[in-house]
Amino acid sequence: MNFNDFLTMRHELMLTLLALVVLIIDLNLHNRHKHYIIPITLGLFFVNLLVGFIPEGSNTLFGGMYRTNPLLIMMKNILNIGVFIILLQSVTWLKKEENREKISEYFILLFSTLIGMNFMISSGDFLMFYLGLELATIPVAALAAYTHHQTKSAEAGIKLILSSALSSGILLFGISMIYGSTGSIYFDTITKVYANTPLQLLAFIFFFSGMSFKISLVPFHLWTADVYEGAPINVTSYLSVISKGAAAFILIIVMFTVFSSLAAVYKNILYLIAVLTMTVGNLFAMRQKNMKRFLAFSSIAQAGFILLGILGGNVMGMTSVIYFVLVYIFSNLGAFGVVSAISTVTGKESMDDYDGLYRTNPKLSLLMMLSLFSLAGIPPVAGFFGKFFLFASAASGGYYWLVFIAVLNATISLYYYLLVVKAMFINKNETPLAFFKSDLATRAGLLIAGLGIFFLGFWAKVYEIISSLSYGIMQ
Amino acid sequence: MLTVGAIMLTKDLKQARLASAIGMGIQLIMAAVLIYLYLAERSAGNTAAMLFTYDVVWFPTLNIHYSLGVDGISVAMIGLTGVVVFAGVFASWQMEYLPREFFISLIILATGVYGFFISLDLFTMFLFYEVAVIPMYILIGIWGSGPKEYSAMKLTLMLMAGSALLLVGLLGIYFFSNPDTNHLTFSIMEISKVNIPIGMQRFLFPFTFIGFGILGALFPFHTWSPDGHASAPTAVSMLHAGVLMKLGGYGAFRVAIFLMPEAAHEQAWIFLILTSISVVYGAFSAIVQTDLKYINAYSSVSHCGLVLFAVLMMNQTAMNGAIIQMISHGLMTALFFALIGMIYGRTHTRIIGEMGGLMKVIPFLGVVYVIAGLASLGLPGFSGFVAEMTIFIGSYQHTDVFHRVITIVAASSIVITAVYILRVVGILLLGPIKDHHFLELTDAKWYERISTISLVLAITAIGMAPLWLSNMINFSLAPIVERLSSIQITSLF
Amino acid sequence: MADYTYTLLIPLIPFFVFLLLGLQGHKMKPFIAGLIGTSGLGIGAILSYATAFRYFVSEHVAGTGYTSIKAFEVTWLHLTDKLTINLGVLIDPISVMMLVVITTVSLMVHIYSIGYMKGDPGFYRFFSFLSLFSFSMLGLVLATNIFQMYIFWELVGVSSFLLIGYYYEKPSAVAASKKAFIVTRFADLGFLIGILMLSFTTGTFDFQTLTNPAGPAIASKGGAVFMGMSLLAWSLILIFVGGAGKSAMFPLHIWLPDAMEGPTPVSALIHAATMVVAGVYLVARLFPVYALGAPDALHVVAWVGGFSSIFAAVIACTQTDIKRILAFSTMSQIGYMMLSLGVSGFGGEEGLGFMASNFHLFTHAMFKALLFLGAGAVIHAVHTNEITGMGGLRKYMPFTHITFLIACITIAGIPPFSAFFSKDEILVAAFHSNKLLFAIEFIVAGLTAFYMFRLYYGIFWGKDRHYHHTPHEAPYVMTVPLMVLAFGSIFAGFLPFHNLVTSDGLPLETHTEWMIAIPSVLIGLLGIIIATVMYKSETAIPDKVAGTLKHLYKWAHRKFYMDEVYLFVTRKIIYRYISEPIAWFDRHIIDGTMNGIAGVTQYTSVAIKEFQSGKLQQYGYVFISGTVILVLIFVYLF
Amino acid sequence: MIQNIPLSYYLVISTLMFFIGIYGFLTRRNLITMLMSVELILNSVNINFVAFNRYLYPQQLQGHFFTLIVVAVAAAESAVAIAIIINIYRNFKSVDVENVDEMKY
Repeated sequence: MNFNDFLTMRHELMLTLLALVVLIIDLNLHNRHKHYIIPITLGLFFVNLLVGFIPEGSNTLFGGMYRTNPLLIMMKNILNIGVFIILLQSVTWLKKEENREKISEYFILLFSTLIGMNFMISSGDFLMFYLGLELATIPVAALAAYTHHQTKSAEAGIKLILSSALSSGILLFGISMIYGSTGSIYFDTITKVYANTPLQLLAFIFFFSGMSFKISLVPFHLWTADVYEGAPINVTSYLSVISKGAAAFILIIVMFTVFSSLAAVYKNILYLIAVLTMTVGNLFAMRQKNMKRFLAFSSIAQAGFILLGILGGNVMGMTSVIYFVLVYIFSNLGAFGVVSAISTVTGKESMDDYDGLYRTNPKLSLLMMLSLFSLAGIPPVAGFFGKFFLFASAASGGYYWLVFIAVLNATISLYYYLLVVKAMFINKNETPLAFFKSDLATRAGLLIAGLGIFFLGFWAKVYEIISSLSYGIMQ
Repeated sequence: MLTVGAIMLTKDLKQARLASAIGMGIQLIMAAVLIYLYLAERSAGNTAAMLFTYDVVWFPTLNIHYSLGVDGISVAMIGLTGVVVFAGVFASWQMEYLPREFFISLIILATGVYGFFISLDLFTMFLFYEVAVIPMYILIGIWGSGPKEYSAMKLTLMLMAGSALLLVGLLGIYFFSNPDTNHLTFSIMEISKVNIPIGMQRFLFPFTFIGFGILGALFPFHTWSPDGHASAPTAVSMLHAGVLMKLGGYGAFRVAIFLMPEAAHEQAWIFLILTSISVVYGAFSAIVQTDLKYINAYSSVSHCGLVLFAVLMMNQTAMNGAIIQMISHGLMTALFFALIGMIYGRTHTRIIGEMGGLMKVIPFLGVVYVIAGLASLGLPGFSGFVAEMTIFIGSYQHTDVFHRVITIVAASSIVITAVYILRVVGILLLGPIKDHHFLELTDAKWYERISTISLVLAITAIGMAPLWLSNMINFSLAPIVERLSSIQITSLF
Repeated sequence: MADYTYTLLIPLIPFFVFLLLGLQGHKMKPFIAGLIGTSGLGIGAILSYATAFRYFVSEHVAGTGYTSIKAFEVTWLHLTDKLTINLGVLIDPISVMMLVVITTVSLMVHIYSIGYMKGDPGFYRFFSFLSLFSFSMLGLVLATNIFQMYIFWELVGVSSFLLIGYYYEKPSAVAASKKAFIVTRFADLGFLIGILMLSFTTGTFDFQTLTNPAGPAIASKGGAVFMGMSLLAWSLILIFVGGAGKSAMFPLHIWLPDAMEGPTPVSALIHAATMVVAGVYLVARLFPVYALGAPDALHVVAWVGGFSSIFAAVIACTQTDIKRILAFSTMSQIGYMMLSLGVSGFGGEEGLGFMASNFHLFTHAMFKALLFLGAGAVIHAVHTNEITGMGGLRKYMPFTHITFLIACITIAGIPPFSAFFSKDEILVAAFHSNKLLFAIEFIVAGLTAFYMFRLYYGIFWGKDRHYHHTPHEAPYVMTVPLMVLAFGSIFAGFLPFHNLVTSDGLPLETHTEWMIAIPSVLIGLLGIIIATVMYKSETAIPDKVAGTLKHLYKWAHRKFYMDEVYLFVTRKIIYRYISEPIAWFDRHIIDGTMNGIAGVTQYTSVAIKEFQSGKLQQYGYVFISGTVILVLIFVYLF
Repeated sequence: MIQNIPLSYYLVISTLMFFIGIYGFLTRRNLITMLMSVELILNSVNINFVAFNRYLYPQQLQGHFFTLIVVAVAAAESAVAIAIIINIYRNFKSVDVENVDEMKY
């Protein structure tokens, strides 16, 4: 393994190293000084983030099991940014007395899952893919059950681990059938021989179900809300943003490369699932009072929108999905950041607690509003552009009615996002949450999210870069 | 030279009401200067379709531009917006609850509207459209009255549903904007040079038209309007009815009809029926309302129906009338809402039955209300007359009998309008004073006078000397009409 | 061609006066305001007389016809290549005649009002409205095209609305003004549609083009036929509907009696002399089109006029409010004019009716204004409108009495007073055209004399009533206009109208047909005698007559229940059965649908919540079923 | 000897195991049993891989490796799952899946 290979795998290797460093520091620190881990880790992760941006061409390792190219690196960088924001936002929470001994656990588990996702993104065959998938899932279950004295957290953990085990089983069964019918687990080989036979369709559907579980598409989404609600808030935001984003990346890669020969068929599936996901997600989100659960369902609906981009099936679709995920990361982290800040300080997570928030915490309210507008796709914030491009790509495939349904769903989603806005700005409350000042890290995290929400849309360069990279892949 | 957008961005930073007043004053002057410059350019013989264009490539891969420019029509609309926003700021001078936020939202709303009118790119247009819609929710929800949350939600959702339709239409147009070379574009001017396949037009036109139509209170998608207007605070009602609803009419002809003329010709009759229902139906509904704002809201439904009606007539005169009607109705209805707000601020009721004889105690507002009423029922000397007459004459010049008959139907609204306007004036202002508390009311304050007088001036100016406006619009309409008339009309019936 | 551009000033001066008084009037002393208003009109009157003199006499080349001259014109609005709305001044015999009528009566009314309105808090407002009205009316008569006419037509309507509702604190005045405006507005809709159709068929608004006998309007003979009449005829009928509304022809007359709620000078000016004859003027203006293009339409005019005149005359006999009696009398007289136009032909001898109509318009303006102003003086003195509250006033108000008597004699058609000449020519024209119409008019002439003298005796004869204070003669500022108008009533008949105002501009030979004149005078006298017998001193005869003709009397007294019919239509049908259901429909069906969509969404949202049961195994079920369903659909479908 | 057993036999077995696993997952109330059912599913996959590899593509080893990795991952998964189940037991005093439904709707 030479230096070039190191560069190629730098995301994964750096993270592994980081996890190890955290572990070692943790072992050597006295219990009282555990919180020093936080700034150190943050700093190191920031380095990792920067290193991730070193330009690097395409390359393959391990005989094609691992591959990389600028687009994939881009995806990883996007995830890194998201994780960095999450880390910033979780500082306050980690500093709490109850978590003192588990700080390093949090980091290590988080980094492990990120490694898993990176491997998954870079996978060149199903074996690597499966490894990455499990690496990305199992630690998250542990994270979900992080606050082990809370029943909800434990419930979230068991629901996640068992459902995901089931879904992995089904996914694996699909892979086994693919292997059986094609004789290979390498993406490149499979792409060439995959056909529209019933067995292979069956295999695809099994595989797709497993993947749908990851990005929580209806009807494979049911775990989402419970897990999101039960898990600690920062883990929830990680799940909803990073896990989902990574899964969306993989799905689009797999769909566009491995199963491209099935496009005619899977588009029908996607159509159906997209409509279901958007609608059901929205319908559930409408009634929620718990902010985490609310955002969970909203993120389900958002996943439905992602499918629109995949349906487009061209460069534009790919670009728009990646772009949307990027925007989505910022928007959702903005929202989750606010929920997290409030929840950490006051322990309140219900929408009713947000009544009159604007009077006491105007900045948080404004950021929350921007984030929600971004999620709803309202200009001038970035979400509008993200959604618009998704719709455009679906329309480019001729799916006008689907676009129509999607925009209607966006309207419904606007309804419940506005409910939160209403709570914060309009509802009167005798005893609104008291004013509080977040610490530096949280504020930095929120600020980055806010800036991202605001400027990503106007800054067309981002879209152009993604587009040019996608163009290379699709050729 | 023209970057209204840039000015508005800097203005967003200003916060106090004074700043927004000054800002909007500057904006108004800008609009006036713009109109002047525009006319100067035209008289200097510049015949380009769009003037003062400003074009930056935004998303090169999708060929999305940030493209601005004005023609006579948008200049006129900007003038309207300038006046209404200016008056709106003064009308809400005494906003007590969260004034800074109020003015910021108001300005964002205005930004959206300005942007919409000067956009030459469908993407930018859509963007500004949505920018204009969303602050409404906040404005109505926070500063409104009555069932404000319900109304705000209804308004926002219905308009967003409209934009759903619209988005489909726009995307469709985009993907068929240049089928041969695969070099797609959002630019209105470029799309107008190609012919979108007729099959697609048939599919996309209803989307686009209804999408804009919802904003223009097209029957049966108008119900957001009465509730929304009734609940909104004064300035918002003014801006909303005065300007925002005009986005619908403007978009309907600039996008729907201009870009898809064949389908427009084919399907016009359906929408003509709907709009003429709007016109008559809105007026009839207004007769029995008891809340001042509802009366005016239904009247807006009726008047805006007339705008869409005229747009669909698709001849130069009627469309010209439609644009004048937009401006005229914008001014009048803004004036109405301003007055209603002022009266409500004094009497604390909007139910006409509870008021009476106000002319005696607040003569200034009373007189202005009468003027507004007379303007609204189309009295010569005010802008409403010019607009309506242009529409009716233009529509009646149609060679098709159906169009002429339906013109008569629409024209009958002028009587109904007179009925409800006079009913209100009679009950509200005239007659004996109902409540002795009213005797203590004070007449308009200076800022209220500024607000109303600026609107009255605009209304009478157009009403007295409409020719320059009409000519300005006509010039810019000519290419549109030319495109429309170049289409082979295939069997209307 | 003489330059008449200065005539532009005639309407503009009142307009500026209106602006001045409207904006600054509240700061002026009332008298100053009145003076400004009056002098504005005074200048207008002088200019009008000068114009009339120049047009008819000094600039006129003897032996040629009177041509119409466009003194001034600007484009106001450009509609299509052919259609533009222009504003301008058209000088021709009828417009010049109307100028004289309007400025004279208006000036008199202005002067009179200074006295009549003394002490009223809205003095300046009153004068500014009067000026506005004068401006609009002058603009109307000077219109060069039908659209300008429509513009001013509307303005006249609104100034009438403002003036009727002048006492805006009085609910009845408010209701009356509303009624007047809405009814005329409804008629105006007809006018507007008529204009639309006319402009569509002819492609022009311009009067000169329209009325040119060789022009496209007349030559086309009206294009397509709809329900037995050409479109041109229909458009003319619709235009006539507009005129009928303004001129209070049956069945659009209901606003006129109520309009008497306005101050009396207003009634004199607007609802007697000027505005209400606008309909006549309109038809006269378009007369060549009617006569040559669509005689069918002209028949409608004639019959509506005839019916209105007898209808109103019958009602007038039974009313007790002196202003309402005069109002119905006005309606009846305008019916005359309409009929006269209706029976007329174009050009030469045929055009007698046209001439007679305008002649009568002129004389009627004088005597009817006089009657109203006189009635105003009476009301001013006794503070009531009811004839039953008056009597024996001749002792207290000698000037008023004399002038009123002159006016009554004039309207009764007794020679040599002016109305004898004009009415006689109308009867002649009717006689030559349609015997039935002639008969109607003949009876109306008798009825007119009867009810006018009934009024006269009721006011000035009979017993004194209980007055709050002794009635006294009006001040000179009020009586002088009476005398001026009385002078006009007496001598206007000697104007050589047949030379001046004819349908084709050429002089017309008239001669009194004694076979018609004598009976008409006789029936007038008969009416006077009957009235004298019945009302000179209080007798029981009127009650007896009323008793014998009980039903007719009751019907006529209730104005044939026209108000009730209208109330039924507006209140019940429009309000209750159209507007309210529409509003209900809007709130419940349309809005309900929109809310229903939201409701269904909410409902679905609740209905499907069981899927999210919190049970891990159910999640598994759904997961597996989802996969299975996908498999079923896609493996076996594709 | 192995040649005498056709591939389909293995496949039938593995499919049966797969569905038994699913059945178990859906019906067993005990969390541990559910976990075991999942292991059944994974093992059915393993059988599939091995069988396919041995019968259809004997010249390569992809299937075998896959199986090994799946086994390893399954072990890790079970470890975490059991840890969480213990946690559940502490909180709920039960390992019955029916009780774990605090969050719903």
